[in-house]
Amino acid sequence: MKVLYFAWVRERVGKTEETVEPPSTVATVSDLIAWLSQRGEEYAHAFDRPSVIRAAIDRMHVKQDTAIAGAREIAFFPPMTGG
Amino acid sequence: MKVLYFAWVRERVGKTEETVEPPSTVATVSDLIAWLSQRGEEYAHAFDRPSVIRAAIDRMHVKQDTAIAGAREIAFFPPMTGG
Amino acid sequence: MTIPVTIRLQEVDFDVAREIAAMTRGRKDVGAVVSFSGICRSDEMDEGGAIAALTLEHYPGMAEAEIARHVDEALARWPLTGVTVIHRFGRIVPGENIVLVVTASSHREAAFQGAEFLMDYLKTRAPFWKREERDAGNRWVEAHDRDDSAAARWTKS
Amino acid sequence: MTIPVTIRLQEVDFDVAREIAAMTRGRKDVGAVVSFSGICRSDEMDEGGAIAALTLEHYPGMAEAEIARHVDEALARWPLTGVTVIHRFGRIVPGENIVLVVTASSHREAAFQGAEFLMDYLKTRAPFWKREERDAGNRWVEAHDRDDSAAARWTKS
Repeated sequence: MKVLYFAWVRERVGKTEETVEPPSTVATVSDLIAWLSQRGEEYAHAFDRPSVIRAAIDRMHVKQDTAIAGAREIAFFPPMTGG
Repeated sequence: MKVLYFAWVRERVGKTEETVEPPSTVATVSDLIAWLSQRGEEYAHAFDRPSVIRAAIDRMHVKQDTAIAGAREIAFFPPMTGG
Repeated sequence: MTIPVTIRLQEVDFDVAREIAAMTRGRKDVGAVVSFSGICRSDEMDEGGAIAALTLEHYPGMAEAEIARHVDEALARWPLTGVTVIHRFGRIVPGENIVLVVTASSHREAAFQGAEFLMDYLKTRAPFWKREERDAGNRWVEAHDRDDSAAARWTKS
Repeated sequence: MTIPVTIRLQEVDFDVAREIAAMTRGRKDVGAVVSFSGICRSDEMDEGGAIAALTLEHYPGMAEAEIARHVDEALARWPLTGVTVIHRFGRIVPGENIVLVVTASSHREAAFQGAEFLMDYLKTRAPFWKREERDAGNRWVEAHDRDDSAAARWTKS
């Protein structure tokens, strides 16, 4: 699946997007955050306060307990500050 | 004192303004409406439903129980429909 | 810094863009500008046909004073950085502007609340009266109860 | 009659007057047009100095879709005759426009409510992020709790 990063999550991870293949034990958005956090210091830094991270699956806002099965595109970003 | 009429009150009375000198027993706006109503058919018609008539003394909205002593300009008009 | 207030009663149309642009000129503290344009409609048919025009009568002198009193109240209630109220009088045909309220503030809540407050009061307290021209003749517009309740919600309880 | 909806994300500035004028073109049922312009302020100093510019990042594809979902909800909740939402991205200097919401309706309440609803949701749900440039460096703007509570008031209880 494709993973996208925005704002300071993007800056900390150091990339705008990537394709990842997490093991099947990674079932929810929250699992994916924990799994990504293990991939290196930059990820650990980006996700060091998981509770503030917002997520979208296929361009819809989701809560972190949402299942990721079937997702094509998952995005992580801080709380939005548009408008 | 000067009395002004607006909208359908003006049309019914048939004039935009006039100067009147009511007797001293005419103490309130409501008294003035009753006194004007006696002046002719056009006035009786204009003030035939006194409760819908709005009034202003010296360009400030007032209730009908307001005293008219000292007023320079009293206006009568229907409920406003601007905006 | 003084708060620019513009109140105008006029027969001619107004330029919404210019009034909105004036709110930010020379200021750094304006984050939100709300404009309300009231427009003459002609979609409601009654037994007299559709509206061909409106004629707005007003009470010169009192209209300006009454609007100014409500602008002062809006400035006291919300941290506004600018207020403009323009109300037309005379004959207005469908599609034309009738009234404009523009409010500016650092934050959007104040700008929205100030504009709504002023419109609710203009509807019920500003001495203007609309007469409709329809095919069957002319008729004074009747006041709406819903406008009175809209204005009443701003009264401190 | 279909309700015209315009949603645009763009780097360039927009023309408020043109968007307001579009609301009444060819229609007889528009009695109220409300516009909200969000503008880049520079009056708040912090330890890093004043804001020299904002840069707005967004999530292309999702931003349009998310705004469209909220416009649909606004159309379902209020009798609007037109809605326009324009949100800029990229670098914006103080005094420039950031966002525009224009709503039209036969009656003023719907136009005001629709515009406020859309702004509250744009602030908290539209995938945009502001980064401030100040003398001392760049910093991502933090979300405000008060924006979350403003959006929450529209949730049906």
